[in-house]
Formats: sequence, C-alpha cells, structure tokens
Amino acid sequence: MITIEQLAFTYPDGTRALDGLSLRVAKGESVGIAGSNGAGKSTLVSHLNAWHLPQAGSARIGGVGVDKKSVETVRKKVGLVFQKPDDQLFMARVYDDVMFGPSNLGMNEAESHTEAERLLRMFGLWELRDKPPAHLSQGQKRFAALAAVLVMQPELLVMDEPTSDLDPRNRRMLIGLVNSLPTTRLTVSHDLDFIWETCKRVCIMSEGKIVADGPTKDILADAELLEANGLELPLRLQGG
Amino acid sequence: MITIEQLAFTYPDGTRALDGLSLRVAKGESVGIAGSNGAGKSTLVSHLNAWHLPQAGSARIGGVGVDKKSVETVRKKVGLVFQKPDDQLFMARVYDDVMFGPSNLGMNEAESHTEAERLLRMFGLWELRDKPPAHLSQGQKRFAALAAVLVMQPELLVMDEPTSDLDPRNRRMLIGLVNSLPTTRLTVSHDLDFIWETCKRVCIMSEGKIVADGPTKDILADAELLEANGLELPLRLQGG
Amino acid sequence: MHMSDALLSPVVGGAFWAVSAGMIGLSAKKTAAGSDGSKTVLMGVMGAFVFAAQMINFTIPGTGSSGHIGGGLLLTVLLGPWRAFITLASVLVIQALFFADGGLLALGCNIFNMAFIPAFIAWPIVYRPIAGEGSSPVRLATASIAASTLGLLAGAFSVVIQTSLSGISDLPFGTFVLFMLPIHAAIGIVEGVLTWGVLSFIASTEPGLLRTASETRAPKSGFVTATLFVAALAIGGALSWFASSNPDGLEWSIGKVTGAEELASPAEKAHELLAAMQDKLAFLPDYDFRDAGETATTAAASPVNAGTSLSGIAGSLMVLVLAGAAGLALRNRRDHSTTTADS
Amino acid sequence: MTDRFDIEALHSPAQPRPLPVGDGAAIVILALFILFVISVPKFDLAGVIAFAAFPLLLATATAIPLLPLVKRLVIASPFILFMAAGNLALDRSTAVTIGGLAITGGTVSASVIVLKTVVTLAALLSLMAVMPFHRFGMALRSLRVPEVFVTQLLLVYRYSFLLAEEAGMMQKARDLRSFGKRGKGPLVTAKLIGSLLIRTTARAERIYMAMSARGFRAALDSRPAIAIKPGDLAAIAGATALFSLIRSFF
Ligand SMILES: Nc1ncnc2c1ncn2[C@@H]1O[C@H](COP(=O)(O)OP(=O)(O)OP(=O)(O)O)[C@@H](O)[C@H]1O
Ligand SMILES: Nc1ncnc2c1ncn2[C@@H]1O[C@H](COP(=O)(O)OP(=O)(O)OP(=O)(O)O)[C@@H](O)[C@H]1O
Ligand SMILES: [Mg+2]
Ligand SMILES: [Mg+2]
Repeated sequence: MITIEQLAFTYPDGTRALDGLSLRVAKGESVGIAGSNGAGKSTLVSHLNAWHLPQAGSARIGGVGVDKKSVETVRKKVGLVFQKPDDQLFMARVYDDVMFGPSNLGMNEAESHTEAERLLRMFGLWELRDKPPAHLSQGQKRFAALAAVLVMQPELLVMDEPTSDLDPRNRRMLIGLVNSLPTTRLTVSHDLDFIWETCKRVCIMSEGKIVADGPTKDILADAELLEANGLELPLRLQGG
Repeated sequence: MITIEQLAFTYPDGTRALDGLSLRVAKGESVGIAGSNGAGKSTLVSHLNAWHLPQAGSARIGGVGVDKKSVETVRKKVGLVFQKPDDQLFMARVYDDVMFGPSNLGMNEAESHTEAERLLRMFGLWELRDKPPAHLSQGQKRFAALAAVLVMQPELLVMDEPTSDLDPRNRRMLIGLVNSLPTTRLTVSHDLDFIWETCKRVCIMSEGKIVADGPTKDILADAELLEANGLELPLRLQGG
Repeated sequence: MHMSDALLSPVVGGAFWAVSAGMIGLSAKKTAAGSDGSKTVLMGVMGAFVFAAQMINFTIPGTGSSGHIGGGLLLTVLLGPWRAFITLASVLVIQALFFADGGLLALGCNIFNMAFIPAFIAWPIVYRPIAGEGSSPVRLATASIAASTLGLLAGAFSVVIQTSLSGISDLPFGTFVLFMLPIHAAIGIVEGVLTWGVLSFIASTEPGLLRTASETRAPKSGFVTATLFVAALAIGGALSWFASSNPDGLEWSIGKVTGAEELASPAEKAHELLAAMQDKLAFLPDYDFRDAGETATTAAASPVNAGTSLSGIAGSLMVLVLAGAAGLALRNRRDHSTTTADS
Repeated sequence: MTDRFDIEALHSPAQPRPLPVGDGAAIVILALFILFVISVPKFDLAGVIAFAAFPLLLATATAIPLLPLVKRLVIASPFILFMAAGNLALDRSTAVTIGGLAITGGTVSASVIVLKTVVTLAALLSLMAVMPFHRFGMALRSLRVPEVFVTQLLLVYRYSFLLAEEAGMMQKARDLRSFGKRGKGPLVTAKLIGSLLIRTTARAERIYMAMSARGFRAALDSRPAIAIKPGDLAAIAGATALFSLIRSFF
C-alpha cells in the first residue's frame, strides 16, 4: 500500500526534516509511528497525501507514484487527519465541512449524509453541526476533522496525533472505532498507549529516518531503545 | 489566590459554557482540572486572565476583582499558556516572541535574556531561536509558548493542555520543571497521568460546573466518579 | 486609484496632507475615549482584510482595464466612521510604505479619496438614509451599491481635481474626467455587490459584528463633512492658483515665509558660481540654455527650464555616479569591518 | 487574478541596519526629501536626476537588493505610466533640438514624471528596507502621531500575516478535499471568504489576548515616546540645507 524509498525533504529555510527515509506498509496493516518532537513525522505524513512532493527518493501509494501528475489520484485514496484540526476545517458550518469531501468526490448524497450523521452523532457533534468550526472546543474540532476524513472512506487512513485534546472517554471511543475499521492505517502519535492498543506494528523515527521497526509489543516494551530515541515506556507499562 | 463565585458565561451564539462555577485556590497550591471535551475548561481559563469578563458571578485573582478596570493588573499576575500554541506566538522570531513579555513589562533586559536562553536551551529551541514560530513542529511550538510565559515569572501559572503534542521525554521533563516551580499552578489537562504527577488537588468539571474537588490520589482513583464524568482512570492505574 | 507623488505639486499634496492628518487626529480623539480591546482587534483584522482585498485586481468588463476594491464602505458599516477612517488610513500608509502605492506626499490625497470620502461622505449621506435601521435585504443591497458607487465616483473626481490643480499632467480636465468616471462607476458597482455580500453573510453568521457600528454615533454628518470637503478643495485650489503663477511652489512659499530677497540672493550667487563651474565641466556647452533670471521664466514662455540643458543633465548624472560609487565604497568598508569584527 | 497578493513582501528586514540618525529624524528627512523632489518643476530633468543620488547612495551603501525594488515600482506604476504617456502625446511642442533631433516638451515632462516616481518611491522603499516596522511605529510616536493610529498601523501589519496564514490553511484544507473543478467554484470561494473573516477574527482576538497578557497595552504608551535629540535636529537642518543647495544648483 505504501512504498517509500530514500525519501528526503528540506524546508526552504534549510531544515532537513526527512533524511533518506524508507518504509513499506502492506494493505490492511495498522502501523504506528513514534518519535521525538521535530523528528519529521508530520513532514513524512504530508508526503502521503501529496501535500509535499518528494524532493529526493520516491513514494508510492497503492501503486501510484506520488508526483505532480498524480496529486488528485493520491488524495482520493488517502484520508489524512492533520495534527492541527485548524488546517482541516474551513467551511462556515461543521456539517458543510464534513459533507465537502463526499460531494466533491461525487459520492451518493443520501448515503454520505447518513454516514456523516452517524459519525457526528458518535462524536457528540450532531447538535453542534450548524456552528462555525472556529467556535468549537479543541477536542470537538479534532473530532470534526476526523469525521470529515472518515466520511470519505479512504483506502488509507493517516492520522497525526489523533488523541491530543481528546478527553479520556473520547480517546477510548476512538480506540474502539479505529480498531473496527478494515482500512490500512498509519498513526503518528506521542500517545504510545494509543499505539499500543491500535497498531500491530510500530516504527520509531529519529532525525528524519526510521531507526526501528517491528511488532508493537516488542518495540514499545524495549525501554532502552525508547530511551535512546526520546521516548519512554507506555504509561500502562510504567505501573502505578 | 483564586476566588471564583457562581461564575457564568454564555457565548454570543447562546452556548452556555460556564454555569455557576465556584472555585477557590490558595497561594502555592497546584490544582488540576479535568473534564470532558466541551465541559468549559478553556472558557474558565480565559476568565483567569481577564480575557472574558464575568457575565454573572465574580472572580478575584490575588485579591483583585476581575473586571474592566483591573484587566491590566490581572494580566500582570497571571501567566496563561493557551491550548493552541498558534494563538500565543505572534512575533517573527521565536526569540523575539519569548522576549516580548519581559520587554513590555520593563523587566531587566540582561536577566530576562539569561532566563530566556536557559528556557530555550532546556526546551531544545535555542538553535531554532531565529525561526518564525509558524515554521516549528507542533511540539516545538508548545514549548515556545511555554517559554514565553515562564520567562515572565508570573504569580499564577495557568496551563491549558500543556502536554499535548509533547513527546514522552519532553513530557517527563515538563513534569520535573513544573514540580520545581514555587508558583501557584492551575493545570487543565486530559492527561490525567500528568495531573497525577504534578497536582496535589484536582477538580472535575462537567457542563460548566465543578462537580468534584479533592486530593488527586482520591479523585483520580475513583473509577466510578471518573466514569460518570467522561473520564477514566489514569493509564498508570489501568495496568498492563 | 491611488494618487501618486509624481503628479502632485507640493502645495496640493501638502493641503490634503494637512486635512487628512487633522482628521486622523480628530478620529483618534473620538475613538480613544471608548477604546476597548476587542474593538481594537476588530479594527486590525478588518484592516488586514481590506488590505488583502485591495491587493487583488480584477478586470473590469468592457473597459479592458482593471481595478481593485477599496473596502471603505464595508469598514464604515462594520466599524463606524471614526474607527473605519483610522483603519483605512493605516491600510493606506502600509501600502504606501511597502508596496509603493502612491507615495508619501500623495498619502494625504489618498487618505482623503479612499478613507475620508467613504467614511464621512458616502456612508452618512448615502448609505445610512437608504439602509435605515432595519435589515431589509433590498434596502441593504441598494444602499451598498449606491453608496460605494457614489463614493468611488467622488474619489475618482477628487483624483482628477488634485491632478489638475497640481498642473503636472497635460491631460485636459474634461478628458480626464471622462476617462476616470466610467471605470470607477464600474468598480463601484462590483464593490457594492461585494460589500453587500459580505454584509449579509455577516448578518447571518456573526450578527454581533454589525452591532459595533450601529452603536457609534454618526458625526454630525452633512455639515462637518461638507465643510471639510469644501475647505480642503478651497485651500488646495487657492494655493495652487497662487503657486501656478509662481512656477516653483516650494521656492515661492519659502520665499514668502523668509522674505524673498535674502533667500534669493545667496542662492543666486551660489548659482552663478556653480554655473561657472558647470560650464567648464559641461560636455556639450553649446546646448546650455541657461540664462539669468531663469527661475522667473515660466512654463508658458519657454517650456524648458534652464536645468534641462544637456550640461545640467550631464552634471546631475555625474552626481548620480558619484553617489553610487560612494555607496559601494561605504558598503565595502562596512562589510570589511563586520567580517573583521566577527573573526 | 491574485497578481499582487504577495504578503511576504511585507516582511521587515530581519537584520535591521543601524541608521546614522534617529528613526524619527530619518522619517522627517525622508519626507523633506520627497517634498523637495516633488517641487522640481515640470520640465526640469536635471533637477530630478540629481536627487536620484540619494536613494542610490542609500541603496548601494546598505546593500538593499535592487531587483525587488524595481519590481515593486513597475507593479505600482501603471497609472503613472498612463499619465506620462498622456503628456508625451499631448505636448508636442519642441523643447530642445539636439543635432537636428527635436525633443518635445512632452518627452521631457513625461520623463520627469516617471523619474520623480522612481526617485521618491525608491527612497521610501529603501527606508522600509532598513527599518523594522515596529521601530517605524515607535518613531511615529516620537513624532507625536496619535497612539490609536500607530497601534492600528502595527496591528494591521501584524494581522496581514495572520490573515495570509489563515487563508493558506483554508486553501490547504480545501485543496485536499476537492477534486477536479469540484469544490473550487465561486460559491464555495464566497463562503470561504466569509469564514476566513470569522476565523481570522477569532484567532486575532486570541492573539491579541496573548499580546496583552504579555504586557502589550491597547496602545503602545507603556514606553515613553523617545524625544527627538538635538543631533537629530541638526541632521534635519543639514539635510534641508543640502537639499536646497541641490535644488537651486540643478
Ligand atoms: N514550514 C517549515 N519551515 C521550516 N522548518 C520546518 C517547517 N515545518 C517544520 N519544520 C522543521 O522540520 C523539523 C520536522 O518538523 P515536523 O513538523 O515534521 O516534526 P514532528 O516530528 O511532526 O514533530 P512534533 O512531534 O513536534 O509534531 C522540525 O525541526 C521543524 O522545526
Ligand atoms: N467562540 C465560541 N462561540 C460559541 N461557542 C463556543 C465558543 N468557544 C467554545 N464554545 C462552546 O463552549 C463549550 C465549552 O468550550 P471550551 O472550549 O471551554 O471547552 P473545553 O472544556 O476547553 O473543551 P476541550 O477539552 O475540547 O478543549 C463548547 O461546547 C464549545 O462548543
Ligand atoms: Mg508533528
Ligand atoms: Mg479547551
């Protein structure tokens, strides 16, 4: 589903955010990505929906190479939930925002509406559907952004810090929700407990590269490895 | 230090965010505030630095009533770290942003510089001090916002979701840092483990009111109470 | 349409400068009294919004030319005239400073044309009476379109007057008017529709914003503004009439203030001395048209001032080269000193 | 359509350059300079060229990149070029003959108009290229410009970036979920502009809160206006004298 080879990316100011990163994810997998602040996770993620295009190396999503010509094809396949929900919400009403993608994709309107309603109700946003997104609380915004992506039923779901600003119960609900999705998933998160519960495999990123890759239960239990990369054991393993 | 009586607040669109909330915090205390998404936590917090003024009820900070006339006095006492760091950073360079407060307050320049440098180094931002804040990663932004507030050495430190977007090691460092501060602290967070480690007392908010208030070790271990308010046990208590 | 420094005489520019600066002072007084944070923010945001909107040029159907909206009416409806004036003026200043729109001396004219007219003329005289207090969409639309069209026409007319009074351009008054007005009528209609669109959007989503303006009292509209308008034109007109009988406005006014004789004689002495030097330096002395009493020769008698002589131009070009060289020398020295300081 | 939406051009210099005079005095001298240039008569080409020396000196000495400056000038000038062309066309009386070649008055006065534009705007832009905008604001305060106005100037400047940032985010959000022409029509764009206004206002309010929480007052009065120093007055007098000299010589 995802094949990334030697991907490199440097911001205009000279910051080298990705430095020869390679990653393969098979269809149906659920992969977590962890790494310290500034490791380049969000930069990686924004290549997956062709927001950034590879400066060096290559990225293929579902058999399509990410480049200038394939931008739309890639974006149809990939649903990306940004780290900042404000990057995602832009319509004047929450409901319009959620329905924006489906109507542009020409999806069946009645079905999309039903799905949008289901998601908004589940996220406790149905009552708030007429509000401008800017007037939501942070957690509500994150859910609105999630709903706007899920409603498009992407082949590949990429989430950047999905749990930040969610209260514990909503976080628990999200765990249940994503575990019930058949979609291929890539989850970037500092919430290692969330990765623990939702991903079978985890990659550790450091300085624009992937430095460890393996089954979640092994990697996230390896205190030394984690320590070396600016992380620590999931809280559930730290005990009370 | 904080005395809030029957505070109520309704947004212009009719959303009742605070609904007769009362809270007292003594000098030197460290109090955590937890509650589900949309409970009104951020709205409460923005009363503490006189951004919103009480529509009904009253709020006093360090003996000063929060009202139109006292806005400046209150803001000098209270250091508020927003939930969204993007709202907090506005200068063209990280360093300028951190020095903005001290220079406006007429603090000693050399001392403020030393303190700013210490904080930025601690947060791993010293190398990035000339970057525009918009070009930082989310975690780096949060630290920049924290530094900008801490450098002013406020009497009362209020933080809204300080740990979201921080990697586990930086989160650990923040725990150490705030525990070493003598300042009165109010911490709003969904990260109940963070509250567990940094606050002696915790209040639970629900629908614009405080519904429980007591020692952290009691409240956060009361699974039933938490469950009833959209929360769950801290992960460290959930075990592996 | 931004008025430009190069088309203005100092007197006309100065007169409008004085009027605009005075109005800024007055508006600052009016708004400072009831200042509170959220209004300050709103002014800033709306200013930025108008600023951005002014950068977007659209082509005007049928004319082959392009224009941009001014946003003056929109701001006045949202902020009230005093705050809108301050905000618009600051937008124009930033444009002048960073985008070279108009220039520094022309700021007075531009503020007058694009801030004063919509805030203190179009809004109270046209928009308010038509829109009324109610929120009838038809009245809102009519008021927006009528007020912004008339406001723009007045602004354009004012540009023509300022240019003609300055006497730099040879374009006949009538031709210029015929050129300017239709274009601005077209822009005005587009702007009116946009203004109406934004206002009705705001009325439906953020009605709180509209309250700000209705709270502000209108300035004693017709009287004050009409007086100021007439005063500005009168000052500008009278001064330029005087000035045009003395081709050099600045020298004339300096002369009047300091006593013409004292100032003129040393200047002329210096002139002669320098002219002598210049003759020696001149590459093409034959074409030197310099004659005595040059300052008195008017454009009508001989359109070319003595300074236009080729030797004059050659001399001034030499100054230019010298300045460039001096600058480069200074820069090298600075670079040198900084590098040594660093090492 | 968005031919001039170039917010980056607003950036003040990252490395402010030291000026030989106080900021307030620099602004006054600039204003005087422009006044003198503008006072050059309609047909006096040499007079304008001589004044061009100043922006040139400033630009070369401080290593201001010239190309962006020229670009700005070209963009800003259609009106000017039109008016200059008017003179060129309307005034065909011969002013000078050089070796049998007749040069019309229109040619001369049109060149003067264009040159005046270049000179005055170049001077203005070079000042902005060496003085960060907040310092400009402070200098205006020292010249007794009303506080409310200076605050507005600084806010509009600051919020322009904010607006651009928000507009960028919204455009990003839209682009990622619109395909082909769908979702890019005028109706969506109109709604977009509406919510841009709401969003920017909301964010600007929070940022203003952050600024005032860190000691920024509704106005900038916390710091006393810096008075103009005697040295600055001397500089202003000197500049005036110099300009007068040039003005009367050429
Ligand atoms: N627009 C930008 N311009 C320049 N540098 C940038 C930009 N965005 C990010 N960076 C830099 O690139 C590096 C990687 O940033 P990125 O946002 O990918 O990190 P991240 O792993 O997502 O971090 P976080 O966990 O804090 O979100 C950081 O050092 C950051 O400062
Ligand atoms: N500007 C606004 N206009 C209208 N309603 C608002 C506005 N801001 C917040 N609200 C509403 O007020 C309620 C409380 O919001 P608040 O941001 O205080 O919640 P919170 O407890 O901080 O939530 P979170 O944990 O998600 O950050 C929410 O229902 C929200 O939708
Ligand atoms: Mg990130
Ligand atoms: Mg909140």
